[in-house]
Amino acid sequence: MGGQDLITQLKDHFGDQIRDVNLEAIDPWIEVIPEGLIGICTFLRDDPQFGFDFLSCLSGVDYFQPDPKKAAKVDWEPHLELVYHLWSIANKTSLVLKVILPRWKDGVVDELPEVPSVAGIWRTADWHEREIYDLFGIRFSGHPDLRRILCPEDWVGYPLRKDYEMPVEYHGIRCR
Amino acid sequence: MSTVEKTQIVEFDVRTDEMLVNMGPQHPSTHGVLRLVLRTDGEIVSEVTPHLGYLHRCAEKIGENLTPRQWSPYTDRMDYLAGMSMNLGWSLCVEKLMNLHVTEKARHLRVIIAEMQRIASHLVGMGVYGLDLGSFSPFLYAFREREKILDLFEEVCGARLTYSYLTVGGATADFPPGWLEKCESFLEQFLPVIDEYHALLTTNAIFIKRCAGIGVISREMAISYGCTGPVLRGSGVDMDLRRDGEEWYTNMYDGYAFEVIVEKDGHYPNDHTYPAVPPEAILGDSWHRFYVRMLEVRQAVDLVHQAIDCYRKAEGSCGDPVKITEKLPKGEAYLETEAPRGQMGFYVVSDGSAIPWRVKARSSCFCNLSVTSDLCRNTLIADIPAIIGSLDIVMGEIDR
Amino acid sequence: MESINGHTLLFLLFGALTCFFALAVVFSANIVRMAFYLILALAATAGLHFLAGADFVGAMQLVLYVGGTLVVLVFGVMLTAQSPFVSLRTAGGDWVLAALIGGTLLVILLPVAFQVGLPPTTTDGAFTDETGGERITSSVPVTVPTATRIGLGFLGVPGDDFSGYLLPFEIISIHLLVVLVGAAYLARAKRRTTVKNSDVSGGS
Amino acid sequence: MSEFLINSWGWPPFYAHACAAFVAVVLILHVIAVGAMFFIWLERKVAGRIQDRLGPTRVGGKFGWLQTLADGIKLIAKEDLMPADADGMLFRVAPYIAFCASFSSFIALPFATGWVGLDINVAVFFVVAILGLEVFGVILAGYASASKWSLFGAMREAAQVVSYEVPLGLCIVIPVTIAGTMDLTKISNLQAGWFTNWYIFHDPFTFLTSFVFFSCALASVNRAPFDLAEAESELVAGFHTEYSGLRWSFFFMAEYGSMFLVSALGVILFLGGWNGPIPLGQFVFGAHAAELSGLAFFLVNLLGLANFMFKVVLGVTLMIWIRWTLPRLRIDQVITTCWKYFTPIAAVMFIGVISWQLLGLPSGGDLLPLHVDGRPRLSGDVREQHLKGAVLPQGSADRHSAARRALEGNLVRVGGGH
Repeated sequence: MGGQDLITQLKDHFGDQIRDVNLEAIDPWIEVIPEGLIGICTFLRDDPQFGFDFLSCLSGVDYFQPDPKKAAKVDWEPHLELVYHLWSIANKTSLVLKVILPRWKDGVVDELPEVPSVAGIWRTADWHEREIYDLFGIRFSGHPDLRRILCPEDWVGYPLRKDYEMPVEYHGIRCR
Repeated sequence: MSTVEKTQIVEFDVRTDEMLVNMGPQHPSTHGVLRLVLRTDGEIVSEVTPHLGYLHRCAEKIGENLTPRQWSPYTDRMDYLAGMSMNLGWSLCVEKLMNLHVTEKARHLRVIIAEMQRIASHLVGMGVYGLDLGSFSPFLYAFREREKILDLFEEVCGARLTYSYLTVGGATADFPPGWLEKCESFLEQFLPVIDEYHALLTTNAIFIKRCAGIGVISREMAISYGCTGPVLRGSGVDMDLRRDGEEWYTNMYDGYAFEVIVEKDGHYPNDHTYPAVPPEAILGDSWHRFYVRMLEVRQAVDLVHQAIDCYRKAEGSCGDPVKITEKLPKGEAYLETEAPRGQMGFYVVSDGSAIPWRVKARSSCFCNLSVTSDLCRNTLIADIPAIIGSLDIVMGEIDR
Repeated sequence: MESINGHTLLFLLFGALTCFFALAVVFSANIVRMAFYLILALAATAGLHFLAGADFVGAMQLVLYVGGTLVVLVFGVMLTAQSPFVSLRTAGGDWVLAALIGGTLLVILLPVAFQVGLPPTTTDGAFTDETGGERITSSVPVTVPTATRIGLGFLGVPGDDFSGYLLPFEIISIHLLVVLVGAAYLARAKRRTTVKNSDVSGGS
Repeated sequence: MSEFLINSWGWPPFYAHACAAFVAVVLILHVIAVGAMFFIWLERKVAGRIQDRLGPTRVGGKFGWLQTLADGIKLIAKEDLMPADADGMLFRVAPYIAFCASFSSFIALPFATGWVGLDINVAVFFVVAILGLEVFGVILAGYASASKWSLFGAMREAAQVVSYEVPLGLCIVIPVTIAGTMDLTKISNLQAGWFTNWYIFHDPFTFLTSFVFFSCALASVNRAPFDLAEAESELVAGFHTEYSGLRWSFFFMAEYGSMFLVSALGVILFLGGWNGPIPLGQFVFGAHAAELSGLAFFLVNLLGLANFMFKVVLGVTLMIWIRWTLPRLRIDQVITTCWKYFTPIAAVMFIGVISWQLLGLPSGGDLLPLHVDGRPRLSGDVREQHLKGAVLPQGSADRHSAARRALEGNLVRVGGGH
């Protein structure tokens, strides 16, 4: 589907904001730097040639190996990954956008990494970003109403992180 | 120009203060444990904020410790009214990752099961919607037919609600002998019943008065909020993954003739005798969503007929499921399938071991429900169940 | 009273009920309870009307006062019975003033009530009409057709100089209608605000 | 009954009347209580049939006819809860108001000629008045249970009352104008003879009025498309959300009692009360069917009672049928239907019926008129005969006119004739 020339067109349009491209994977994806996310997403949605007007899914993946033995064999260093699955209703094509984030903002534990929110571009991102903030602890700047959505408001910790420890008790209920 | 002080009597209505009302989590018409905080002024609801998470069972965290075949029982507990479609979606996603093609017979078997599940799920959607609007009888008619489908499923895989029958590589067992004839006899006696439902609800004057023009979702709003399935098609967006989805999913349906149920330039694909669209109904309102579901039941019946013929012609095994601890190739895969309530997406990331690194389920009702706060602004209290009922949400799938 | 006259017994019962509930309205603090006691008081007066044989007027009392006015009154009371208005304590000074006025009115009414004389306790069944007064002596519940006579009195019998009360009735009902519409209009809260010209043009 | 006690047993009149009244009240209460129990059982069976299932079958014998008794015992055994910050007194009193209002209007409801609690001359007006009180039970219950849902239920009930009572009143006035009296026994007796004498076939206007009446009756009883005060799917259970056990059953009995009453009222006003479609009395007893006495009168009344009950049960079954097929209307739709559709229709019907009679157009009654002492009785002359007898005593030549004397004069039983 001519993915290659679309990507080259995208590259020369945005240049260094696209850090990496991988078309051989089962779902070809391009990696984008957080700062350029808003610009690229609006372009991808509005440009008729791309026309990605439908954000199918926004998911987070935590690349961190808790136990040291396996950590040695792993070929990536710990980071958080945001994966945007886009779909174009007109052209019936899909594209995957990835954003690599440090696990904690500039290394300080409990300091959540920042990403600009795309809720302005696709309204569905509003709830998806709240879920990722709730389960992964990634702060989305510019999000209309960033609160926990699945866990109770006063829950501590971010459950889907690999190094997450279940609290011993919550409001008197034993959890572990 | 000088602003001339002009005293003018500004008239306000009788000031009444607002009331915060909790509709849910225990409420007869919120389809499970959904809590809606309504800010009402008398009967008029000025703002709705849904609160979720009451049924959150951390399915995705558990998915990081189980192999794909062990995790499939978790998938059919997500949308417990359409368990087969969830299993199908998860198996296809893992097969896409492993690039594993199932046999021809298994493909047709999957179409039969998926479309029968769609009929059962839409029957629940229709029956419960009648209940939300206050008429009790359609609910029982719908469940009478659904019981028959559940009996058929019970014969196939032993379970009535949470099947985990379709797995990676095909299905755990083939159809028992005589099952296809029973299935066909069910479909024969089901056709006149559909017209009964139309007479009972779709063309009922009070039903139309309660649904038409209520909770209108425009085309752009539906796409922007990521609504899918009957909610999207009810707003006139011509998108059905069985025809224009990913190639890995659509080749399951190639060789099948079916029309996507969506209103194109004013009318629906009229290959069957349907009741006409009433004048009050605006494209994208609750009535249209309900109507799309009813037509999809009709479409599913045709599809099952075609699938049964193809299944009889195909030979070979009905698909041999992979080993429980099958090694997954390194990489990631995302696949969306057309579940009865919308597009159910599964995303699996594997690091080469038998247990996936990350598993994510994209729920259709999650996005469909996100529309409510925009939709229910200054409606009446009686409209809230009408709108939420038309979205046909299942809390298990939303909270995962 | 050698034997209990059913009629007086019921009359005393309904009279006591009316007075009791009327007092309850005055003494109760909760505004919704006041409305409730008012309903019972007016229903008891309807009972009195039935006792007096005026069944049409009794039913009218039930329909108009209890079924009509008080439904709207309770409706209004419920709307406003939020926290500030629920308990209306009357201050000390008002009690004295109220007692004073109430007392004088009572003093005037009591002798008038007794001049009418207690309903006779003779127990003969038939109506006696030679005494000229409206004497209800029988304790058999009265089933004389009052509605027809009220109707005719209303319309006036054809071919007779006495024309009925229809015209004044119509005038009063139109008048009441106008009063109601006026009240509804005045009830809408209005505030006199100074609005700058730009807002006015922009806003309209 | 009371004369019997006074003459043969020599009781003092007061006790006799008190005892007669007591017996009458107990009789009525039992008729309605048994009726309500029967209707609850009927509703379960008819609902079952409509929904393609059996309804109660195991409780007590073949058709589960003891089901309602079982419900009653369950409700009595259930704990009577009361929310903490509910208004205690009002919360307890509300169900009894609704119950008394719906049951006390049965005093004026005749089951057959003479079989009536108290033959009030303004029976129709009395029944409508008492029916209007039932709304207080609902409103006070809604307010007193201090929960937001029941407050909504109460508000809706109040709004609904304001909107359906006008058309209901108008529809009731129409048969009253035809009959010329508000006494239910007379209205029903005037519809004797063939079914064409029934007021529903009197003229096209009354035919339509009966349907408007039936819909407003549904609204007044909170049933089917108008059951907004207790809308399960929106308001949890509307005004009786916080009630349970015996108090809840009082609301339940009140609802079925007023269903019985409203359908009985409709039957008497439009469907000829206790007169069957064909005048059996006329065939059997010939000319002097009107003046029967003793056993014959009792038998004819019994037949009349059977007719009346059959029609009432038909009416209630229709209500049940509508409830289990139609969805519920929204509150603003109910109010628009009542104000913008029922009231104008009822008004037009009213004018229609009046002009129909003034112009003396042929009415249903003229097709197969009942022969009263040899001469076919025409509908028109019923009123004149009633008028002549009531007020105009012969030979009053003094200064005041007869009417004024009748009004201001003492309570004279003026001439015979009614």
